[in-house]
Amino acid sequence: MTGPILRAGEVTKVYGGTHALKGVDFDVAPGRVTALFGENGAGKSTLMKILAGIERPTTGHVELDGRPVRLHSSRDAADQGISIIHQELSLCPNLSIQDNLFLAREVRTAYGSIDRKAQREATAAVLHRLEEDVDPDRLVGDLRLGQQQLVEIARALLQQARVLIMDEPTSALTAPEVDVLFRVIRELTAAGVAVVYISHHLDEALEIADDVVVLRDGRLVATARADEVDIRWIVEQMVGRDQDTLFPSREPVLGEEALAVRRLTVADPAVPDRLAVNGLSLSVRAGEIVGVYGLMGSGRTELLETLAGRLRPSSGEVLLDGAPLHEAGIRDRIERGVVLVPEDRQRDGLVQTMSVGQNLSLAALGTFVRGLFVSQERERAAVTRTIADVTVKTSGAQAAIGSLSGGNQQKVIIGKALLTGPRVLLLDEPSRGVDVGAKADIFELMAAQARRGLAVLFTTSDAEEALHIPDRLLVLARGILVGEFRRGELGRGGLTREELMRVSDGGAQDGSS
Amino acid sequence: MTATATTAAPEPAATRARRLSLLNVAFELRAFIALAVLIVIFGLLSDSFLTVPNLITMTKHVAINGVIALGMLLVILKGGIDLSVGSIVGLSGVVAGELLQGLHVGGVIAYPPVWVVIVLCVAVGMAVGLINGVLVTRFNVAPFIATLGMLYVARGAAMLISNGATYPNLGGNPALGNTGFELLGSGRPLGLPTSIWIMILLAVAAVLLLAKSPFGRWLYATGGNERAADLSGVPIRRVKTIVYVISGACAAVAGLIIASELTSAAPQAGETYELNAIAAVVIGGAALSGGRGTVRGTLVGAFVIGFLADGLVILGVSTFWQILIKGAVIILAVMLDQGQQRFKRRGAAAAAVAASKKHD
Amino acid sequence: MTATATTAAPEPAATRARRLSLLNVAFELRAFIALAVLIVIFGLLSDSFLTVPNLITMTKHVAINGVIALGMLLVILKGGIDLSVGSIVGLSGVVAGELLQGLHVGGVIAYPPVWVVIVLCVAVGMAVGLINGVLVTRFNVAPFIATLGMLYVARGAAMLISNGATYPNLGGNPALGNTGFELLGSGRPLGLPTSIWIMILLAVAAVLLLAKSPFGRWLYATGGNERAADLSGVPIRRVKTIVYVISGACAAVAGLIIASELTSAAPQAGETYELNAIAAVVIGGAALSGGRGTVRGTLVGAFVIGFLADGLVILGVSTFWQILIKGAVIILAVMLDQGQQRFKRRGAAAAAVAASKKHD
Amino acid sequence: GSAEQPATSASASSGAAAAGGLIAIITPSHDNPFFKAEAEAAKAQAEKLGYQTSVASHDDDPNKQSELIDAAISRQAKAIILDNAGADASIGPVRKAAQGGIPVFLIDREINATGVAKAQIVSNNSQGAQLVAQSFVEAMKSKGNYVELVGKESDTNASVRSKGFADVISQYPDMKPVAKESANWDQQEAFTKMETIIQKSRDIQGVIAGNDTMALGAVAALKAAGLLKKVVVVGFDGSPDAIAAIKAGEMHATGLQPAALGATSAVDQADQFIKTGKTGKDEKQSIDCELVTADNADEFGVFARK
Ligand SMILES: Nc1ncnc2c1ncn2[C@@H]1O[C@H](COP(=O)(O)OP(=O)(O)OP(=O)(O)O)[C@@H](O)[C@H]1O
Ligand SMILES: Nc1ncnc2c1ncn2[C@@H]1O[C@H](COP(=O)(O)OP(=O)(O)OP(=O)(O)O)[C@@H](O)[C@H]1O
Ligand SMILES: [Mg+2]
Ligand SMILES: [Mg+2]
Repeated sequence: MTGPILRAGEVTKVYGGTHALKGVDFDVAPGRVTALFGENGAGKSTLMKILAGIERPTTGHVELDGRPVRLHSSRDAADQGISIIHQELSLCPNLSIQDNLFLAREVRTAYGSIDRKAQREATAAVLHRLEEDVDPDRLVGDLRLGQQQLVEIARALLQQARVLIMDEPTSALTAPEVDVLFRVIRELTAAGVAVVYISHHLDEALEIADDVVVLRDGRLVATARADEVDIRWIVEQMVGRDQDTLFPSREPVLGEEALAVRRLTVADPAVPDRLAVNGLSLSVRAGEIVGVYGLMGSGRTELLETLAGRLRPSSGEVLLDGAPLHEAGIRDRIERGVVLVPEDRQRDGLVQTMSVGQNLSLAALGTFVRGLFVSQERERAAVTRTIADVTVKTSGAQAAIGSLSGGNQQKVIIGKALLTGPRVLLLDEPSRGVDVGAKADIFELMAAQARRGLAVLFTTSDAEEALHIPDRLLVLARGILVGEFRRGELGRGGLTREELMRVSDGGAQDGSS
Repeated sequence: MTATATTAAPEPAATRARRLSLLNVAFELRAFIALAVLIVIFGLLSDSFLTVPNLITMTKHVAINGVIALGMLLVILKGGIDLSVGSIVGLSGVVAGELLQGLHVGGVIAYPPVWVVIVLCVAVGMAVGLINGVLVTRFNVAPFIATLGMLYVARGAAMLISNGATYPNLGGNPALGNTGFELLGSGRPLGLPTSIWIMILLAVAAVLLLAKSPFGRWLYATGGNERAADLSGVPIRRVKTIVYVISGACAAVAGLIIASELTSAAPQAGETYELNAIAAVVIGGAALSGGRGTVRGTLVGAFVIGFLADGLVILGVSTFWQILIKGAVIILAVMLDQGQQRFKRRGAAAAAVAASKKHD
Repeated sequence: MTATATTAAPEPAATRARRLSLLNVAFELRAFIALAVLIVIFGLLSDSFLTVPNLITMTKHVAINGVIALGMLLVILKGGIDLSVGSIVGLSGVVAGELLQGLHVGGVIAYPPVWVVIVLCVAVGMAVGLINGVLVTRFNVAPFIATLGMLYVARGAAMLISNGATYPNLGGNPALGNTGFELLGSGRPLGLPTSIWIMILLAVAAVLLLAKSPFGRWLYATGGNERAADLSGVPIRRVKTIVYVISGACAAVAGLIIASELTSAAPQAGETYELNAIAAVVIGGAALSGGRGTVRGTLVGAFVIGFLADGLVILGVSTFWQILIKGAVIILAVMLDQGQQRFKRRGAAAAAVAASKKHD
Repeated sequence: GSAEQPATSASASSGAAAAGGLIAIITPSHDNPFFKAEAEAAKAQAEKLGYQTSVASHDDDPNKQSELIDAAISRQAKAIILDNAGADASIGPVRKAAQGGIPVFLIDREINATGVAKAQIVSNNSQGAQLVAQSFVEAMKSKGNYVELVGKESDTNASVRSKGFADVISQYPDMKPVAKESANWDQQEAFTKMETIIQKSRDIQGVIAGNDTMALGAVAALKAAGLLKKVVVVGFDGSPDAIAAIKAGEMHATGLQPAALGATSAVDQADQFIKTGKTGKDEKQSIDCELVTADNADEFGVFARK
């Protein structure tokens, strides 16, 4: 077996406060699929971004064919035969599929103008290879999230790279689409292409992998041949401690029904004539933790954003303690006790220009007002208390929010929500992009709040979490409720991740969208 | 089940595609409607409005703002803004004046031929644009501020070069071989004023650039999702710089047209022209946030502004009312746009709900 | 493992926190430095510059732009921009003039007392601001376009009301009980011109509003991250509307001061004042993207612009150079800002690496 | 509702067109009372003679002026009464109109070309300036420090008047210019600059301004500084506000341009030309300005003798 094409040596990467990578050595072998495992925030994407020239390592080096290289940009890397499928979509919604695929690589006619015909054919070909025969001239902004991800994949394939990095390529794909992708990957490796594959669907990744590498909190903790390991082993390596300490076992004390949703239908804000949530009903009781699992694009975010009052439902009703929340806006709902911890920290959670304390007190500011002004004492008191309650690691309330690690930023947002004294706590992927320690803290927080009688509704893309955290698990596919499991049927000996995966593709069958 | 999945997806997708293209058309439609309304109203109120000579004259006036707006469109597509174009108009005219008056090089006076003058003026415009571009891309100065600063700098330069005076009779002198400058403004090849031809020429060039050339794709990409464009290897800095340079060049051309029409160049020419250009682009359906906008829309926008101004004059509406109406039209045109978009949204959502109902 | 992770966090966080506060100070420092440089230069070049009366006079001139800039600061903090303030200055003056000339109500002429006049003028300014706000929040018109439109509408209104004429001697008439208007401009309580007191008053109010009131926090949040603010229950629409209203009020006050100083009101007063106000805010370290900016910085920015203008006059620098230098100063001040930020950022990264080294 | 209202006015206008034809009146911005008076006088006279009129302002933008003239041409105006936007910048457009067969009658400002316009009825700026300067010098007893406020540098009249001032004042060695600033014809700017100049030195006995608006700005500044009593302020134009100020003893004098007179006679000559093909006068006609002081202030109305 030949030596590595691409290797990272002693690579470290520091982002503001976060220490994403801590001296990682990583090899990529030709003709093989290397699966990279690690929890949210382990540093997978960071490592890949460095290999793909998007980020420069803080220290350490990258070698191509045994020779050290300085990759100055993603373009630079691409020219050297390294292409990447980004975890977060990086497409231009205002351009057509073919324009996106050939962006900065346009095929030109003799006159230097774009050779649309050639591009359209090439595009159609690669889309056909992915068994997604959409019109190459369709605007990307018009595609389903899954289709957009396929476009992302198609772009990488077009570049005929020697090293192909796939960071969460399937997060929005259905099982059949994943099968197609795997077929293509096998063709590639047969042709000697080196593939790095990252996915939170462990079994799926293990199925395609030849080699297995596990990252934990920015350190490479294990490597092995895929056929020598099983999922249990991988999870242990990822988590680095006994699962039961990560997922606190708890005996819920259920109260009255706090939140009830009846036949809720919501149009996708991004694509108006697609339904993100379709006739969905659910209920959460006080003291209960309900989880919502689904693929990306399955409508979890829209569901929660609708409950929080940001999105207006097309039909259906939402009841808090039996009283309809229909016309209430975000502000009223917060006052009435429904608050959301959003999915995207940077975009929806934090005000980057403000301090930790100001971020914490923002949602509950009204309660500190004395006369005309915000009472400094009351605010400071509340903030300091919350910082302790949610165990935020910070130099103080006046520290810049950007100086915190992902996990601590997440805790600040949760703290902000709790300061409003909610009855129903909505959390959209609360564990995304945070380290293990913080993750455990966050689950503990959720449990604690439930014990205090709050109704907790959270979403997740992580099967392990889905199976171990909630008292009740709802599975969403294309905005439709396709499965519901009570605590007894979950985790230890109950529902397995394989079954969960299968259920979560349910939307594929009934083509409702 | 793959079958059902794939058949399920494209169906509404197709309709969506149709709707979207409809939407894009609608943007220009909107501008077109505004224009049509103006033409009808003015046509009814004044019998001299819809005469061929008058239409030609008005188009000639539109040409100047149109040329500037074409450059502005590129800047706005990229998500920027260029406040310095008005001053560039003045500066380029002044430079032309200075050159046509003759250059004092060591005692003797050199009279560069007209084509040299034109080239140099455009070069000056591009230079100012380049400074804008460098300030924005290298020094991360907000486009608004960078070009605001250059608005003053370029105007000041024009005043200093001309010492505040106007350059008279730029007709040139056969003896000195620098005649022909006035043709730019007063020439009428094939019966149409040169300035109209210039606008048409630049418009065609812009269409080709935006629709056919890779640069056009890069520009739309940069305006649509800068990060994605960057990751794809689009040289966003170069793209951004170039649009300011082009915008500067267009403004310089406009300055030349004006100087040539008047056969004289005043340093204060072009004051507040930037606002008209921006208004034209936005009325034409472009988004100040970048990534959306068309040459056709922009031209129609320019016609709306130009015909409005001339029409009001022909109707003898008082200057004061003209100012007020202009503002109202700008706002209304854009509100129309917004309203339309929201309307489309609601329609689409409703349709989707209906569809789903049908399913179960 | 977890241990190191957790202990790792706070240490560099602390240093960075300190750095951040330093940074904020530095922003104003920058403006202060620019101001200091100006003062020193002019002080050296002219002995009449640093005299107390001259400083007072210049401050009086600064006050007008200062007052407008305070309103503009709020709009910019929210991430918007208000181009209509210049026209509001003119409009408010005209309304004052009209009212002091007496209202024709059914045959008889009513002469409202000065305080009523002032209240009504400010109300007019707020009304225009309200329209801006509604256009931006309800109709999603881009702030630049909405306020650009209102720039024309308000100016046109001023022209129409005054019919283009200037309202002379607004001194009022004891017999009619509407005297005292000129005090706004020429009064000197405690030896300082009223306009300076007004600026100080509004500045204090702005500081309280921004630093102490919930509204201030909401404003910074909306400007810093509108989506996050929205999800935190901040009434972003109301916040956005209010800042335009306040901005309109400030502009109206400035208009009153001018009219009172001249004891006459011209409808074209205040043209291009918006640009000076924006420049002041930006030089003061505010970000046009919103969320960053201080009252102190803004005032210093206003002083930079004002002292520059007056200083150049005292030195007898030609008008043309004045224009050019103004542009250069705006750009330089902001470049200074950018350079500084980049420098800080590099520093931060370095520190973090060092910290990380220490840990492993 | 709004639809028919203009419609009627349209029919009215076309009716009028059938009669005398159209006379286009183009002047600088009407936010200056002088041009407003001028335009209104011309309008009144033209309508008295049975013409339809269109009044527009070019705001001193040569390009806009050119566009307005184009508009007049394409509407086959019988004549254009023009207060132009620049002695050089206006030659082209005026020639264009002449070639379009439309006689142009210039008022208030001349252009640097003859044989293009049918008439150039210009109030004699340089004569007026000298008149004002003379009375200024006398009021200052031929000595002392004075400030000159110049109009917009890019405007011909600014330099003509400034030169007229200089021609007289330069003959008095004891008249010392302490500052010469442009205030762009603007009151607020004149006020601010005057205040600043005062800070430079309070030892000022006179202010001579290129127009009344600036003069009044200076008056306000001097008043605020408590210097008004000691300082002689003169302006130019003879605007009602200035005359009021003179009566109030705040200004010493101004040179009144008989705007109305020039405008009406321009229309008369246009009428003459339309009917007979000639004006019966030579092209360059200058109307002398009149000096307005406290002595004769009562004799004057809006840019004209009562
Ligand atoms: N641009 C950035 N700025 C600041 N911190 C960052 C940035 N990108 C990543 N991080 C942090 O670096 C750590 C590793 O992030 P990374 O995205 O590599 O993790 P990951 O393994 O890809 O997680 P996921 O499975 O959620 O994709 C996280 O704590 C994350 O918050
Ligand atoms: N068809 C689509 N086209 C474009 N954007 C989409 C589409 N579907 C979903 N999105 C966007 O992707 C994001 C995530 O998808 P969505 O919220 O619908 O499902 P989700 O289960 O929340 O997915 P995620 O795993 O991202 O939370 C949302 O911002 C949504 O607007
Ligand atoms: Mg990742
Ligand atoms: Mg989501």
